[in-house]
Amino acid sequence: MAAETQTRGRPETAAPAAIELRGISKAFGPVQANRDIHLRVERGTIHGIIGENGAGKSTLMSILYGFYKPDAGEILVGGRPLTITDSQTAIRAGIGMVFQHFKLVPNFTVLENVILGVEEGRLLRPSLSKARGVLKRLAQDYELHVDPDAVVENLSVGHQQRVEILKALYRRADILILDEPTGVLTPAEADHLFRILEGLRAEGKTIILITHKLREIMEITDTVSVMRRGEMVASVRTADTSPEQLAELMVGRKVLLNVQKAPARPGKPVLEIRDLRMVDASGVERLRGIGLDIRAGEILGIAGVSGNGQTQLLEILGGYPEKGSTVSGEVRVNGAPLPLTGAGCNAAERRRKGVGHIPEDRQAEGLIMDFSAWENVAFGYHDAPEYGRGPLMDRDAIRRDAEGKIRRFDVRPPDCDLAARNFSGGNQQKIVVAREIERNPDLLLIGQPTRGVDIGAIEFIHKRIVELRDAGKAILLVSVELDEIMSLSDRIAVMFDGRIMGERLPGQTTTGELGLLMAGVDADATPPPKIFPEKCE
Amino acid sequence: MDLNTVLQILDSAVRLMTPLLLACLAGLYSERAGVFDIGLEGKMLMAAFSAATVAALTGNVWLGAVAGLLGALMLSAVHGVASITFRGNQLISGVSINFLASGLTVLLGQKIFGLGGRTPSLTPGAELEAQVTPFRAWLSGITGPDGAAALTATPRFGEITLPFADALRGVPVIGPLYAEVISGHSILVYVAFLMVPLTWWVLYRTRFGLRLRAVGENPASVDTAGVSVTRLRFAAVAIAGLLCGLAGAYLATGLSAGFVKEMTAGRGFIALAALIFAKWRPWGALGATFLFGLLEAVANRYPNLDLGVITVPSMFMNALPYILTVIILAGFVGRAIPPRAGGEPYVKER
Amino acid sequence: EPALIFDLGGKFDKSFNEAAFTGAKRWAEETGGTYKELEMQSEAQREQALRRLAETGANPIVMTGFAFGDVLNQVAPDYPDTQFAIIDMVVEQPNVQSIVFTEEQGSYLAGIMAAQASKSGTVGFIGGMDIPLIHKFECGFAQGFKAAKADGKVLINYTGTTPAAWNDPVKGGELAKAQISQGADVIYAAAGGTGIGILQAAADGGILSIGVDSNQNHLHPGKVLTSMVKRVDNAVYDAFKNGVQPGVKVMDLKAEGVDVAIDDNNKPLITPEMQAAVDDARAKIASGEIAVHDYMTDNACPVQ
Amino acid sequence: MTKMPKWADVILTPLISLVLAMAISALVILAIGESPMVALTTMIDGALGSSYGWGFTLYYATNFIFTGLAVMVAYHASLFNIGGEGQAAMGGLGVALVLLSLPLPHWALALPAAMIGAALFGAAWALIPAWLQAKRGSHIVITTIMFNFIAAALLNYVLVNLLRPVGSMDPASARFPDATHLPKLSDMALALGFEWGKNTPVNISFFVAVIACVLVWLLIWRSRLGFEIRAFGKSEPAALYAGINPVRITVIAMLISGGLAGLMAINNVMGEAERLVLNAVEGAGFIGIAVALMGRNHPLGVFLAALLFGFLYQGGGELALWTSIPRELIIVIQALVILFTGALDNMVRMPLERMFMALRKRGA
Ligand SMILES: Nc1ncnc2c1ncn2[C@@H]1O[C@H](COP(=O)(O)OP(=O)(O)OP(=O)(O)O)[C@@H](O)[C@H]1O
Ligand SMILES: Nc1ncnc2c1ncn2[C@@H]1O[C@H](COP(=O)(O)OP(=O)(O)OP(=O)(O)O)[C@@H](O)[C@H]1O
Ligand SMILES: [Mg+2]
Ligand SMILES: [Mg+2]
Repeated sequence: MAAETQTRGRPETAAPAAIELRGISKAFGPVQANRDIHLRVERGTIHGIIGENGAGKSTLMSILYGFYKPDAGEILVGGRPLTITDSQTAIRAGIGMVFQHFKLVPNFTVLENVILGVEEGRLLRPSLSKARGVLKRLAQDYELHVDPDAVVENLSVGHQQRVEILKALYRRADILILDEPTGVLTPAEADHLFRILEGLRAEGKTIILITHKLREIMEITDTVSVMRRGEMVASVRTADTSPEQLAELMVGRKVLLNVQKAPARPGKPVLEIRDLRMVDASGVERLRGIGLDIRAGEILGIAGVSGNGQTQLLEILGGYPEKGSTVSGEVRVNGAPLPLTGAGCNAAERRRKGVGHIPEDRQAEGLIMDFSAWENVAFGYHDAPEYGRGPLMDRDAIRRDAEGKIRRFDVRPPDCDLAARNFSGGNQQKIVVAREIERNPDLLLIGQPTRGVDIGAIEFIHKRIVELRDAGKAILLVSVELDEIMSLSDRIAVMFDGRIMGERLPGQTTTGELGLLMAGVDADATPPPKIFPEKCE
Repeated sequence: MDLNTVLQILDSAVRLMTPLLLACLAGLYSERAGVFDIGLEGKMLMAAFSAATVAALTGNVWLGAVAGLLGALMLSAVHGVASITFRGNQLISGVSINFLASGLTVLLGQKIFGLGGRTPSLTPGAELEAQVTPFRAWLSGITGPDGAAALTATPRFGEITLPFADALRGVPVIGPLYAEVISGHSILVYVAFLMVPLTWWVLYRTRFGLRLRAVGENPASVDTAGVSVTRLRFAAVAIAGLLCGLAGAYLATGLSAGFVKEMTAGRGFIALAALIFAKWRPWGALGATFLFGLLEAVANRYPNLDLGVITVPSMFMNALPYILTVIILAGFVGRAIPPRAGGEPYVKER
Repeated sequence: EPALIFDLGGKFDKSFNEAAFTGAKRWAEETGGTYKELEMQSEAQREQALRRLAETGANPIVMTGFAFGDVLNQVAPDYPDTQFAIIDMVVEQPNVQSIVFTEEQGSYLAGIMAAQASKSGTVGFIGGMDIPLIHKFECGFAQGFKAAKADGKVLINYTGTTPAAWNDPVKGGELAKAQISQGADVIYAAAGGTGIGILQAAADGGILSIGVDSNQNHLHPGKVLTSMVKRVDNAVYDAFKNGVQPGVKVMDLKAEGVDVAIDDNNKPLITPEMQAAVDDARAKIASGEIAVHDYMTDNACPVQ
Repeated sequence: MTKMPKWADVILTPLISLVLAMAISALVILAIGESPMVALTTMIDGALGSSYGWGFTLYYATNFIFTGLAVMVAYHASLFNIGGEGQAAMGGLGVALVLLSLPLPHWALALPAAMIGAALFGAAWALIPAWLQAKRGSHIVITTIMFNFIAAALLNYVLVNLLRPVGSMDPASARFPDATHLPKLSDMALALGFEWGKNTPVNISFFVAVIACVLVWLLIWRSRLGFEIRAFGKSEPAALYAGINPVRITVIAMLISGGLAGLMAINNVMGEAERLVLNAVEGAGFIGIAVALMGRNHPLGVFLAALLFGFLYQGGGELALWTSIPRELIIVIQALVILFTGALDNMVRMPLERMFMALRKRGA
């Protein structure tokens, strides 16, 4: 397959486009997700699509992949019109897609996931052995290494994504759609992904890349389209545009892409952690003696590849260590020791002690997706005296409060009664951030504050975090986005394998140095080892 | 307790577990595909009724068995349409199927036989003769009277003696075990036991099984692979229907000889419990249903346990299997994680 | 116009409700009269049914089952002009006739026959739910059996503790098989619809069974030793035909209220000795020479 | 931004579903050779046509309200309580023990005491499954099923061997003292000067049930505890994040659920039978599942669904009492009602939604 596409070479200008969409429209009930979309993507190019949360990017791509049926419009693949009724048609037409939310079967092995739907016959054995061979070749060709027998739920997100890409390649996709592939990746993983994408482009494959990160658009795409509120507002050559221009097209106003912040003025220590250790339910040591201090008025950023203990650290500090785990060490907030086990160790107690928490996974932890916005604003603080007297809650008080927060944080739509699940990701995050920041906690724990959030919202959330710091609060920021860590933190600690590898000051380090620390290599140590562990768990 | 007693208890356990096993495997297919099924009870009941009815009307147990399958399949179709096509609540659909079967069987039975919901006994006798005669008369027009008589002479599954059962009886332990426990059951018992490895093989060794398991864990993965979620789930629900059909047919035309209203007596719910117990795995289903069968057989054998000081009342012995189940569940099994997409209709667009 | 109310088991319960139905039917066929009949749907309807029938002028009103006792006690005084008859329970009201059967006596005869027929010396009893009424059967059966075979053994099982216990032929069959494997060669089934499974398993297992309430000999001709018939049909027929006399009416052996059924279906099984033993016992019970203990009097059984 | 107006969803959909269920029922009645028209009028007449019918309908509805609420509360904590049957049976035992052992001089004292007994026994019967689920992960569906059987056995034993008056044939307790008999609604009506529902079992428990609806509504939608129950039911990780203790919520939700199921006993045991009989629950625990699910797990819905089932029960009872139609017909009708209004509701909703969307488009 590789050889065949190699000979095809770069496309002529006269050659038909790999993909052409004409007048695609799609409504979900009353929501017009896509309106009269036209799009042309040339063969052998990488085409970027950007747009705010809910702009309709995923919908458009899902239509192309046969997941949704369009209400109107025409799709041409390789110049020929094609009615894509289901994903099978799309796959046969050479289209592959890596969804924003992976479509993997968590308790299947990598091999099983890869062959699902394209088995060779009624029995599995031949398919599995064939796939094993093909996977080995693909792994070599594209540096896409994953253990074919690993169970997917045990893989890191980065590796899960590789499985998704392998699935597409295994199905001989010529046109590869990636929906926000880097949202869950570390910078190094993202770089690796881009190298793979470049390799694919060189082979003549066509790639459509959805992302919220303008840096990525500028770095890798040949052309870029901007969507806003279901419409395609621009399609330009990347070389002819700039991040600022794209941001403005996306949001419809000027956006500050860099965080503006004054130097920190740290006060007394708020959080002190000494020799924190944690062994999880299956006996694996996840934290191996963490020591950290955060002072009032400073942001400590924790960088690291996900899966190195950040989640456990946040959960312990938040008051809900994993069930069945054992925790030891000492944690003080404002000088008072926090119980790490037993009855006093619970999230409600922490909140009373002034510890706020924006969790890593807003949909699974931070919000109850079926609850309305106002209920989510009270979530976690539902015991607060101002939310009611005695056992009953005062709905009006909560709603008033929620309306204020929603207004101040510009949550859209500003509808208190809408269920959390009906807000876009960025706005969901704003609800969580509003709830936690406006409580004015002495210590705020933040996990991945802007994962999958569009730039308008990122700008806003960052500004609020800095404001809280300037109000003299201590902030622990965990993020896999090095850019975010670098621009927000006053100090940076790097976590690897349950340990703090080192601390750096943002002005005095580089992403390169941090990247090495994140891989468990001290800056002075000799040859950098492989950045990607074969298996993360 | 001597060997003979043990063998007899095991023998009884095998019979008692068979309907549970079939129903449990039925639930396994359905729930592994993401469709919860608390309607096992109803489907079994319907199958028992249709099997007994047709066997009584034709004198042919095979026709009865086919009718049993169809009866259960019909309710499966209802479940499928409600919970797959129209994305209804699977629990409600299951509950309604149980009610439907419980009412329809008696209603139809009364209409057909006028015996208060009972079917005639499937043993040769005047009661049965009266029912079979018209069919036999009709049949003899096609096959001649002798053929008709032969075709209408087995209204009920007999017991099969496996080869060498008697020859081996002399061999210590193995011999009696083979002759007493393994040999001498209705064919449906053997079918049920064969279903276990077969189910394992289908689930883990075939394309269909792979897709089936996938659709119960993450239907979107199957959908994006271009395979129809709806079709897979319907297939699974249909298989569940067939297995319930076998279970019902065994109850009415194997274990007993005819249908009595409500004769499933909660076995569908016990099968459901066994399924959870088995953590949705075929060999686990075998183990779990065997345990239930064994507990019941033991309680049957020792109805009034005399402990010297006190005699354990019969009510307690009757409840013993249930009490032990709770204890075992509390002590040994731990958390059973159901198929992730179970109970949820697959909705792409809201 | 007389009326008949069936208990929750329904008129086709293969048991005493059905027997009552038979009696009413016979009355209707013989006299050409009509009667009202009701099947209970729920506990709460008992009172409703009684009152409604009384108010529509039905008389006498016959009801089957001890469960009516409590309600009848409340309702009867409100309708002094209506005559009631209740089967299986004593209700002391001036306009109520209580019809009770001496199941223990019939069961005693069944026990005698079982002892005669049993070669192994072990027989079985399978009851539906473990309730006093069924113990009455059990105890009478055991007494008869022990009287004829003092060293014999009676195996006892009850099917369950929920109403399903009366409708579980599969479990009944399995219990019968368990008893057969313990050596029982005659099994007495007092378990409603469950009994069908017991009789079946006994027939399949090549042993004898004893039916209950109605004559069930015909179910497996030549394989059902006898049936302990409780002539509820006669009681209903009587009440319909001759009206109701307040007080307690004991339908005992003497009054032919209970008996063991012998007909063409089980004739071949009845040996002359057996017949003689039964006749002898029957005469002695009638004369009072043998007093069969009634479990209900002290909740205990003299033999085990 | 909804597809159709709320009133259509709440009223039109179930109504059309109900009509469909009735239409199929009519076909079934035709199939067994009876007249659907006669059946329908008998049912409506028998259940709603007189104060007498209403008396029974409301009596059954009271049972179903309690068990429906029980299933509903557990459901909000994402616990499927199939054990209502056993819990209600044990509630009956609680009522019997209280009323037979305490010399209570007046019903006004007896009612609260019996309610406490009923709720305590019902809750206790739910406690073990709850605790096992929370602590040991034993699946609550299995354990509650098992506990139904165990309750039946226990009650069988207690009634036959302990509570049965000596010499009584009936495995039932003695009658409760006259002073503890609950006022029937018919008595209350008489006191107010008119005759209503004479000789029907509906009693003051009906009002207790209505109050229970309101209290459960307050609990689930207005209280902090209810907030925690719902949050836990929607997402356990989120509950942990918010400091909600899963063990505590599981146990509390099941205690409330079991207590509500147990409370049913004040209606059937204390209010109607005035003694404890075997199988007093008569399947109301299972009907509760259907009632809760059909009532969309909202107290108002539960109330309405309970009324519907009360109607079906009473109407069906009348049907079986006074016509030659077997009583099982009513089970079939119940099944169809559950099926169409509960599981096949989308079959009606989808076309309705399309219709309303089209109407809106035209309007816009
Ligand atoms: N399955 C669905 N059912 C109903 N509405 C949907 C569905 N998927 C998307 N929508 C609606 O369509 C709109 C477009 O959603 P889409 O997911 O395409 O946005 P997006 O551009 O991918 O956003 P994001 O950047 O957050 O991924 C949203 O506003 C949403 O309300
Ligand atoms: N299946 C669906 N049904 C209804 N609405 C949906 C569905 N899927 C997505 N949406 C809507 O689409 C919008 C965008 O959702 P989406 O899941 O794309 O969020 P997101 O911004 O991508 O968040 P994240 O990237 O963190 O997952 C939201 O308004 C959401 O309610
Ligand atoms: Mg998207
Ligand atoms: Mg997104």
